[in-house]
Amino acid sequence: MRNLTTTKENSWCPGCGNFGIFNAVKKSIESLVEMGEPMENIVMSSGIGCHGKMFDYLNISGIFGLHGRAMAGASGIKIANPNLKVIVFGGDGDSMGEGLEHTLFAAKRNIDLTMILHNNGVYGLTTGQASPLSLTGYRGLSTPQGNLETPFHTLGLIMEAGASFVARAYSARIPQLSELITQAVLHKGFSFIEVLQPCVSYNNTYDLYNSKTKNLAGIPASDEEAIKLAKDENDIYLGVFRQEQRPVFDQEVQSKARAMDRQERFAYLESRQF
Amino acid sequence: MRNLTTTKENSWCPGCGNFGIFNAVKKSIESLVEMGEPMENIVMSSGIGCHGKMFDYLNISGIFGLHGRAMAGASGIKIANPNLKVIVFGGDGDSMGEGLEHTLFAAKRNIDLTMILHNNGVYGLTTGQASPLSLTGYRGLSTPQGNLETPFHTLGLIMEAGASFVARAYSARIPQLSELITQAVLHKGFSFIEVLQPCVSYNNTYDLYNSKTKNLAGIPASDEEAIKLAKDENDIYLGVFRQEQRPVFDQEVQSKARAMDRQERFAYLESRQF
Amino acid sequence: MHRGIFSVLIGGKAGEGVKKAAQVIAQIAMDHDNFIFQADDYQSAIKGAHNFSIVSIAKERLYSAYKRVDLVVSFDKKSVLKHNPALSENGVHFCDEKDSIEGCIGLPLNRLMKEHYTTGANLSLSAVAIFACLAGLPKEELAELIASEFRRNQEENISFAKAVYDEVLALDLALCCDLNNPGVKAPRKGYTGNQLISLGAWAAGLDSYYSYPMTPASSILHFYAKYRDELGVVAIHTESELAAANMAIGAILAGSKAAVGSSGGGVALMQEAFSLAGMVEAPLLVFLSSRPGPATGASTYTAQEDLNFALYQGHGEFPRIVASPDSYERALSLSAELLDIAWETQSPAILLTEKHLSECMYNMDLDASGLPQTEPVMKKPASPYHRYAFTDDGVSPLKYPGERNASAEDVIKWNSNEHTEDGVRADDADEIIAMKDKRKKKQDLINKLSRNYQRVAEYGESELIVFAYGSTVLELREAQKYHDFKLIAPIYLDPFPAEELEKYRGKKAVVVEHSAMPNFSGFLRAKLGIEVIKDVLRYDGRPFDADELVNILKEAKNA
Amino acid sequence: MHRGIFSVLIGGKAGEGVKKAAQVIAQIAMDHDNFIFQADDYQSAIKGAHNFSIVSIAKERLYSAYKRVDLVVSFDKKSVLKHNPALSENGVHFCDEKDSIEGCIGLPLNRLMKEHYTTGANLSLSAVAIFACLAGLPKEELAELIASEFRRNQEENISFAKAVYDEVLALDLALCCDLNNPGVKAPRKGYTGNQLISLGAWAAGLDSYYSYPMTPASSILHFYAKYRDELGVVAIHTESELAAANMAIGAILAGSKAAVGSSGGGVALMQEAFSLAGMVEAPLLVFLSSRPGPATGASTYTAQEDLNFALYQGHGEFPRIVASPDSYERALSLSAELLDIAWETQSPAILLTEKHLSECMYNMDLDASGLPQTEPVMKKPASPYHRYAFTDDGVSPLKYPGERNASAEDVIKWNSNEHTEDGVRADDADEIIAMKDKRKKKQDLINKLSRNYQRVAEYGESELIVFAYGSTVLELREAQKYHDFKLIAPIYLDPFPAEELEKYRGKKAVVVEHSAMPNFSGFLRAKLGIEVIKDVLRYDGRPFDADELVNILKEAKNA
Ligand SMILES: Cc1ncc(C[n+]2csc(CCOP(=O)(O)OP(=O)(O)O)c2C)c(N)n1
Ligand SMILES: Cc1ncc(C[n+]2csc(CCOP(=O)(O)OP(=O)(O)O)c2C)c(N)n1
Ligand code: SF4
Ligand code: SF4
Ligand SMILES: [Mg+2]
Ligand SMILES: [Mg+2]
Repeated sequence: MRNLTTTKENSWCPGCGNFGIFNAVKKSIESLVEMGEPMENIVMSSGIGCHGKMFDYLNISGIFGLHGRAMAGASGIKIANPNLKVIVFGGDGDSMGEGLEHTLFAAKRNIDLTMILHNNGVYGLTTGQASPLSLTGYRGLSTPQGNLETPFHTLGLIMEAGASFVARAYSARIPQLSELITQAVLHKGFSFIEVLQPCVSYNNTYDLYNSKTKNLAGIPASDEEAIKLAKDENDIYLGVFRQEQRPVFDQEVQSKARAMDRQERFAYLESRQF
Repeated sequence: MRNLTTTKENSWCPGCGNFGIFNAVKKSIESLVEMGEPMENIVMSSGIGCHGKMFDYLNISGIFGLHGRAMAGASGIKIANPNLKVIVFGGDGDSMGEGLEHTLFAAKRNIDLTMILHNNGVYGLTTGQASPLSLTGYRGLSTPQGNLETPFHTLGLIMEAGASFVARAYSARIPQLSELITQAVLHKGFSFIEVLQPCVSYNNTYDLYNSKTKNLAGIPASDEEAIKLAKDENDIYLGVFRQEQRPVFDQEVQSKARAMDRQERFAYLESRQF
Repeated sequence: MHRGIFSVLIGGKAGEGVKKAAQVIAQIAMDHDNFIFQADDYQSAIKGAHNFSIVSIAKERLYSAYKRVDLVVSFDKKSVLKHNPALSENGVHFCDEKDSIEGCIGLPLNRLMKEHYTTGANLSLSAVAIFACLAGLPKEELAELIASEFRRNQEENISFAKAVYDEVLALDLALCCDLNNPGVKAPRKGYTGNQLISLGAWAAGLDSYYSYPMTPASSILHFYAKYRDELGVVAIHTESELAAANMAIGAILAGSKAAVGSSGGGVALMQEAFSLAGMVEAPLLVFLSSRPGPATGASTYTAQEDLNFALYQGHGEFPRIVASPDSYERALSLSAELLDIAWETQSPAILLTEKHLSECMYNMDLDASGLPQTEPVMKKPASPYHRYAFTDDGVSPLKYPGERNASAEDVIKWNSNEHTEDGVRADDADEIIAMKDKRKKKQDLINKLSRNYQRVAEYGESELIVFAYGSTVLELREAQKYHDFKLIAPIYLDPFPAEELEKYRGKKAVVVEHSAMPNFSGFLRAKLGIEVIKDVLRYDGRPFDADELVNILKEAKNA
Repeated sequence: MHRGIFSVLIGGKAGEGVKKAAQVIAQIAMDHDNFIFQADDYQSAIKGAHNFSIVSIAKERLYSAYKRVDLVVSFDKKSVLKHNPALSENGVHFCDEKDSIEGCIGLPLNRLMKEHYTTGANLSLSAVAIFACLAGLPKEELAELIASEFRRNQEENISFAKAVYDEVLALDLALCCDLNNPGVKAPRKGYTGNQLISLGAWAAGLDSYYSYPMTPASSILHFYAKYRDELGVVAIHTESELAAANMAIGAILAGSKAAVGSSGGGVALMQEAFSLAGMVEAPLLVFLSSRPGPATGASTYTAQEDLNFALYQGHGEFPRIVASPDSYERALSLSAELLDIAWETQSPAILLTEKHLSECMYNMDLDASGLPQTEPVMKKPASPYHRYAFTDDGVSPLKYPGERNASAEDVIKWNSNEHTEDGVRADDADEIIAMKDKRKKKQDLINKLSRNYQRVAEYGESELIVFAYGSTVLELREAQKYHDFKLIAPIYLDPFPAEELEKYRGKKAVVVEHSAMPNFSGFLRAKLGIEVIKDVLRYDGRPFDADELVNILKEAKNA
C-alpha cells in the first residue's frame, strides 16, 4: 500500500490533538483498503484551519478548499462520482460557523459522505479566537472580555438537521476513533463524527477529556435518549449516537439518461429541436 | 397614530397568507404603542421574497435587505441601538437556507430581536421552487422529479440553536398571531415565531392547517416535551413552546466607555499614544 | 402595420397568462413560416402586478420586438390605459366591454368566460382567439392548438376561444396580420437565450449544473432540471450560491463538466469560489445574466451594469475568459466555446448576458454546425502524477480520482493555498513564483484558443461606427434595417480581441449600452482609445426598440 | 553596519517568541531616540515552522527594513543555515553552541536556560540580552525592561537574560550598535499599519467594527476588541464575512459609524453587501489588507494583486471611494478621511493596503494635526422625511430610527430594491432612472471632497519617474536614499486624481508593484497613457529592500 504520509514537514504544535486524528484516519484508510475498497476511491476535502493541514500530510487525493467550504466541495465530488468514499475534515470555526449551512444541508440531504469535525473549541490557525463551539466566557483575541455567546451543541444540531450516522470520539483514543471513522465511511448516507481535539496552544482540554470521557454502552435506543446522552454534563460520552438508513441523495439525484459523446449530442440537438 | 399601511400597491396574490401576517403585525404594533413603546423605536428588517414585501406595505422604518441577510442587518441595527424593537421578517428560503447561519447565530447569541418566519414551504417570489422546508417529493421548477431532501424542522433547529422564546402561529389565526408577536417583541432576548403561511399559488396548505392546527395547553414544562409537541405528526400545535431568560447579547457587548466627540478623540489620541 | 411588421401586445395582471398567450401567438406565427421576437415585461410578483408581452411578427428575421404595436389585447383597465397610446395607426385594441375607452373595442370577455367555464376560466385564451381570427387562422386550427397548448379544462377552453373568435369575426374587421410567407421556411420553434445557453454548454459536454434560483438566470436551472433524464445533466438546487460554486469545483475535480449561474447578486456571492477556481485551476463555467443593480435592484428588468464586475471577478490574479453573446445563435455557440476553452486551459470562464437575451424569445433552428466540432485537447498525465506539473503552456494534465480514472498510486491534490507541483502547500518564495508563473502562462493559450472563434462581430458598412456588446447588438441590428451604421460588437471581452479591433484605435464612435455610468464606453476608451462622440445610455431596465435607436442615432450623426 | 543602518535578524520556530524579541529590541532602540522598522516573516502555523523578524535601526527616519543584517540571533539550526548568508561584512551571528557553524558564535543558551528556569524557559530573551549587550545597554536597564515586557516568570527571565548578557560581554566584542542619537528626538512608540488604520477611523468617529478574522486584517479586530471599553468601539467577531458586512450596514442605518475589514477572500464574500451599501447609500468603510492570492493563497505574505478587485467591487453601478495609504502617517489620516468622505457622500469606501503595511512596525508620534479637523457636513432632514429625497448633489439627509433621533411620524426606509424617494420599491422606468441619476450625481461630490486631501504624493526629483502605490512606496522611499528618482504615488485610486497626474500623461515611467499580472501598470496605462519602460514585478510575497530596488532601478535607467 502507498505510504499515507506525505513528505511535507508537519507544522502542528507538538502535542496537538490533530496528530491523533491523523493517525486514526490512516489506520481507517488502511483497513478500508484491506476490506477491498480501492485506494483510488478514497478522497478527502478539507477546510482552512489547523485541521485543514490534514490535506498536506495525508497522502490521498482531494481538495484543500476554502475556509468553511470543505463540505460543499466534497458534496460536488460525491455527486459527480458516487463511487468515491469522501471524507471531509472540518474545523469548528470552519464547519460550524463560516460554513454551517453546508454542514447542516449535507445532513438534511443525507449525502453519502463522512465529516470529521475537529472540535478544538477555538480558531487554532488564526491564533485562538473564539469559535462557535467556544465556551461562554472564553477569552481570545476577538473576545478579550470573554465570549458572550452560548456554544452550539454540535451533536444536537447535526442530529436535528437529520444526520443518519452520528458519533463522538476523542483524538487521544486512536483505536476507537479509527474504528468509528471506518464505520462512518462504510455507512450509506451522511455520517458525522465530532472529534474532541485538544489544542495545546489555545484550548488545552486533555485533562478535561481524560477525566470525563466515557463510552456509550451501545447505540441509544431512541433519539431522545441519544440527545440526552450527547448533552450529558457530567460524562462526555463517546461512541455512536445514531445510525439509521434513509435514501441517499447522491444516488437518487443521478440522471437516468445514457452518456452521449459530442457527436451524439450534436445529432440529438438537431433532431430534437427542444 | 400613524397609518401603518403605506400607499404602495399590494401585489401579494389574493388569499396569500402574508395578508394575515401583515394584519397581525399591525395589530401588534398598535398594542405595543398603546403599552407605551414609542412608535419611532419599532424597526423592521426583511429578506427578499414575497414575505419581504412586508417592507413596502408596512409603514415603519427599517431595511429591505439582501436575500438571506435580514437577520444580519437586524443584528447590526440592534447592536447599534439596543433601545430599538427590531422585527425581522424572514422567508423559509431566505432565513432557513440562504441565510441559515444568521438565524441560528442570532439564537445562539440571544440577541434581543424577533424573527417572524414566513413558512410557506416554498420559494414564492421566484415561482415556486423547493425551499429548505418543502416536503420530500415536492415538485417545483428546480425539482420537477420531486424534492429529494428531508425538510428541516424549523422549531427543532431553532430550539437546538438556543432561541429563548419560541412560538408557532398560523397566518389565518390573526388574533393569536398578533398576541404572540407582541409577546415575542416584549420578550428580552431572541424570539422566534414560525408562522404557517399558505401560499395559494404554489403550496396551498389552508385545508391542512385548518384541520390540523391545535393550541398548546400552555408552555411545555420541559424542552423534551416542547420538542415532542413541536414535532407531533398528527396535530400541528400553535402557541409558545419555550420562554426563558438568558443574558442578552446586544446589551452585554456594549462598550463601557463614555462617548467622545472628534476633538476629544484627537486629544486622547495624542495624549494616549497607545 | 408599423414598418411592415405586425406586433401584438397583451397586457394584464401577473397570473393571468399574458406571457403564455403571447407564446401561443408566436407559435401560430412560426407555424406559418413567420419570424418572431417576443419580449415579456413583468414585475417581481406572482399575481396582480401589471405584466405585458409583445410579440413582433415579420416575414424576415427579427432581432427585436417593436413598441409601436398593431394589436393590443388588454385584460384589465390598467392595461387599456397604459397601452392604448402604443397603438399604430391602423391598430386595434381589444378589451373587456367594461374596461373600454375610446379607440378600443370592448368584447364581452367576462360574460363569455362565465358562460363557457364552470371553474378555472382562462382569460388568456381570448388573446389567442382574437389574434387567430384577425390573422385568418381557421377556427378548427385554433381549437387544435389550444388543446395541445393548454392542458387543463380543454373542452371549456375550446368553446370559450371559439366564442371569442366568433365575436371578433362578427365585427368584420380587415385581416390585419397576413400569416402567409410564401417561399420562406422560417424556423418553427422559439427559444429563449437561456435555453440556448443551456443547450450550448450541454452540447459541448456539460454534465452538471449547480445553482440557486435568481432572475433572470433561474430558467437555466429549470431547463437542466426538467431535462435531467433526457440530457443526462445533474441539476442541483443548492442551499446558496456559495454552495453552488464550491460544489461545482468539487464536481470538476471528480471529472464532471460543471457550470453555475446566477444574476449579479448571486455571482457576487461566488467571488471567493471564482478565485478558488483560478487557484486550483478548475474550468468553472459561470453564466451571469444581468439585471439592474446594485443589490437586489430591479429584478425583472435588463441591464449591462456588470461588465467591470465580470471582468475583475475574484481576489488575486489569474487568467480567465469573459465573453458575451451578441445574438441567439451565438448564445448557443459561445456557451459551448467557453466550456471548451475553460477545459483546455483549466481556467474559469464567464458568459455574461442580460435579462433581455436570457428571457426574450427568438425563432431559429438548432444547428450544431456552428459549435466547436472537436473535444478540447486534454493532455496525457505522466507518472508519477502531479496535479500542477509544470509544462510549456502552463496547463497540467488532468486526472480524476476513482478506480475508473486513476491507479492506486495516483495522488491528485487540488489546493486553495499556494502549492508546489504535487499540490501540497508552498510558502517558499521560489515555489510561489514558479506556480504564479505557471498560471500566468496559461494566458497565452487562452488568447490563442480564443482566436479559433469569432471574437468580434461586425454588421453593416457605414461611416458611422457604433459599438455595443451583448443583447444591445440585437436591438441595433433591428435598427440597422432603417438606418446605416457600422456595428462593431466584441464578443470576447477578456482576452480582449486587440488584433481584430486595432483598426478602430482612436476612431470616433457611438457607444450604446444599458448602463448609467458608461462601463463599456470606458472599457473601449481604455483599450482602444476610441473617441466617443456619443454615449447612448439606457438604464431604466427596458430594451430599446428599433424606432428609438434610429432616432437617437440620427441625432448622433447630426451632432 | 550596512549603509550606516543597524539591522538585527532573529530567527527561530513559530512559538519561540521571535517577533516579541524583535519588538523589545525595537523598543530599546526607540527608547534611545533611534528610528526603527520591523518586519516579521512567518508562516501559517502556530508552533514549529520557521519564522524570522528583522529590526532595522537608524539615526534618521526608516521606511523599510534591510535584508543585509548586522546581528543575527538564531534559535535553531535551520535559522543558522538560512540566515548566515545575510550577514553584513562585520556582522555577528549568535546561536546555541550545538547549532554553531563557521562564522557563528555559539553561546550556551540551552544550558543557561536549564540553569535559570524551573519551568517556562523563554529563549527569546537571549536575543534581547545579546542585543542589549552589544548596544551598550546597562544590565540593569535590561532587567527593568524585561520585567515590564515579559509578565510570566519575571525573576527567572531576568537572571537568564543577565547570564546571556554576561556571556556576550565576556567575548569582548566591539559595540556594534551605538544607541546614542544626540540632538534627535525620535518617536518612542512603534505602530503597525493596522493599529494606525484602526486609530484613524476611530479618531474620525468610528463606533463599531464587524469582522471575521483573516490574516493580515485580523489585528484590526483584535485592536478594537481590546480597546472596547477604552475607546468606545463595539467590536463584533461575526459568524462570517457576509454577516459582518450586512450587520455593519444595519448598524449604519441605526446611526453607528461602522467599518468592516478582511483580506481578499473575506472581502470577496462581502461583495453582495458592498453592492447593497451602494444601493441603500450606506457609508460602509471597508479595510482590505491584501496577501498573495488567488483563493487562500499565501496567507502570511504581502501582495498587491487586489487592485482591480478593489476598484470594481460589487455588482451593479454606484459611486465608491478607493484609496491606499503610501505611508504609516497616511494610514492614520487616510482611514479618517475615508470615513468622513463615506459619510458625507453616503457611499462605500475601501481602504486598500497590504500585509506589509498592516503588520510591519514603524515608529511615529500619534499626531491629530494631519487628520480632517471638522466633522463631515450632514444635511438637515426635512419633514416629512424621505430617506432618498432628491437633492442637488444627490445626497439625501440622514435620520436614524429611535426616539432620540426621530419623531413618531418619521418613516426611514432603506431598500435594496430600486426605490422611490420614500424608500419603497420602484419598478417604473422613470423612477428607476431618477434614482440611478441621484446616486450617480454623488460622484461629483466624491470628486470634490477627495480634493480636500492629498490625493497624490510625490517624493524626490529626477528625470527617472517611478510610479507605485501602497506600501511599495515605503520600500521605494528607502531606496531613494541611495538612488535618485521621482516617485509618484497615487493615494486615491477612485476617484482617480486626474488633475494632479495630468502632467505625467504619456510620460515614460517605471512601475513597481507586488503583483504578477501588472495591475497597477495596466491601470496607469489606461488612465494616463504612460509608457511603461519597465514593470518591476515582485510576487513572491516578500517585501523589497532598498538594496534590491536600487539595483533594479539602476538597470532600468540604463535600459
Ligand atoms: C473566507 C475566509 N475567512 C477567514 C479566513 C481566515 N481563517 C483561516 S483558518 C480560520 C479559523 C480556523 O478555525 P477552525 O476552523 O476552528 O480551525 P482550526 O484552526 O481550529 O483547526 C480563519 C478565520 C479564511 N482563510 N478565509
Ligand atoms: C443572492 C440572491 N439569490 C437569489 C435571489 C433570488 N430570490 C429572490 S426571493 C428568492 C426565494 C424566496 O423564497 P422565500 O425566502 O421562501 O420567500 P417567499 O417568496 O416564499 O416569501 C430567491 C431565490 C436573490 N434575490 N438574491
Ligand atoms: S494551534 Fe492548536 S489546533 Fe493548531 S496545531 Fe497548535 S495545538 Fe493544534
Ligand atoms: S406566490 Fe405565494 S407567498 Fe407569494 S404572494 Fe403569492 S400566495 Fe403569497
Ligand atoms: Mg477549531
Ligand atoms: Mg417561502
